[in-house]
Amino acid sequence: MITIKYFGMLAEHTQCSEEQLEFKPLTLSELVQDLKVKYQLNPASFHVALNHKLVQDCEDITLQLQDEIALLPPFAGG
Amino acid sequence: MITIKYFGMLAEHTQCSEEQLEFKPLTLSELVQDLKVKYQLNPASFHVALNHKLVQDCEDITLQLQDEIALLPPFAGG
Amino acid sequence: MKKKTVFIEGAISPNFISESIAKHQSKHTIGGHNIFLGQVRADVIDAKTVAAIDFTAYEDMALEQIAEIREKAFETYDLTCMHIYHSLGKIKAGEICFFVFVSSKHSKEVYAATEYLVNTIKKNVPIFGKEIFEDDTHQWKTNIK
Amino acid sequence: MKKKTVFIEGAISPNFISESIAKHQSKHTIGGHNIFLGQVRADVIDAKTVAAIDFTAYEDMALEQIAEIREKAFETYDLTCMHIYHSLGKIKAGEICFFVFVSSKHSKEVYAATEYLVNTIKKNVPIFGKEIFEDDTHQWKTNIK
Repeated sequence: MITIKYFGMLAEHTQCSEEQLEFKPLTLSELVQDLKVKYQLNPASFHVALNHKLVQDCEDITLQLQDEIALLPPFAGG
Repeated sequence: MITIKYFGMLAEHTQCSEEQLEFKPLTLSELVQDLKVKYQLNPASFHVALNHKLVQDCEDITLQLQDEIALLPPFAGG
Repeated sequence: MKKKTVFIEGAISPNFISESIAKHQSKHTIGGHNIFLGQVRADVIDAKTVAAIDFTAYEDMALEQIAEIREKAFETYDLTCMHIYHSLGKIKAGEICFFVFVSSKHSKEVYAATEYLVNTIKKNVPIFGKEIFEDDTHQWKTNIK
Repeated sequence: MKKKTVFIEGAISPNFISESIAKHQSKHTIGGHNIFLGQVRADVIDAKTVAAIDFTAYEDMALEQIAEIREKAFETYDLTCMHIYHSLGKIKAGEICFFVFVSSKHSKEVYAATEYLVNTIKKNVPIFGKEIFEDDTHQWKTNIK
């Protein structure tokens, strides 16, 4: 299984803060593309974190079993 | 009368925090010279304030009745 | 990397701040403290007034980011202590949601250290804020540089 | 020029600081506070340890200087509030003797404003400090830049 987390306005939009998906050997960009289609997400509105690290380029990353992916809207701390 | 105030290590040295002197039409530098002699002060160790303002050049200032002069050692606030 | 307590449920009270200050009075090498406090503003946006901000965070990632930022700050500035607290949940206008507390032997470095911490946390730490207006509508806050 | 209360007899308590913070929670345009606290260090000088500093001031001149510094800071930085307190009398190592408190709509300017206030007050305000060692001897403190 892999875990997908949604935060802030994205959690509001997806109406879901966390979901588990069956593991498939996708690249991270393929997974994100699937989620965009599933939830009609605007790609400009979020960053992607993989196992707590921001990812700039999702192309070359192949998902591993038990990865945790997070879709993060703009930060607003402080 | 004019008032002379001493602070910090200068008050300790003169054993006096404030004194009143009879008014004479001296320049400020003449007055300071008199005080140096009276108390054996080291001129490098203090600044002079006249009516709450630091004075850089005492030469050209003539004392006025009721002036307040202060001899100020290095500042140590904060 | 050690993860210190950062997130506090609800507003940061003035009393919590004074207790943090008091704890440092036994540290006799400290000569200066600098404290930044973030307070929720009642901003008026399109004629609606912000009544509160509801903060959430990606806590695991946020704690890792803050631990890294702390290490970087200790490397860069000559600091004795550093404490960082951020509120989660609904914080009303006028309440304090962010508390950065830096101590050093001398005062010289504390300002830049505090500024670095505040700006880097705003920019790099996954904390999210829902601005709730007085009429109960809301918008999502964004830290724009 | 209005002269505000600056000098406080004895140490500045953490409680006094939290009360000052609490008073600003009704000001809903403030987004950031910055606080500098000067704490008496137990410096070791020639094998003797500082136990306390006894502060005195040329109060009339000091208040005029601080009023000028305040005006200059308000002109230079975009600030909502500014408070400055300094202790007089004997302040023990670990106690707080100096409290500078600046508030602004945004956090951007508060660090430089605090640094300006602290440095200018140290340099220009006639406050004097007798460092009292644990053996009751003393020396006079000097702010050397």
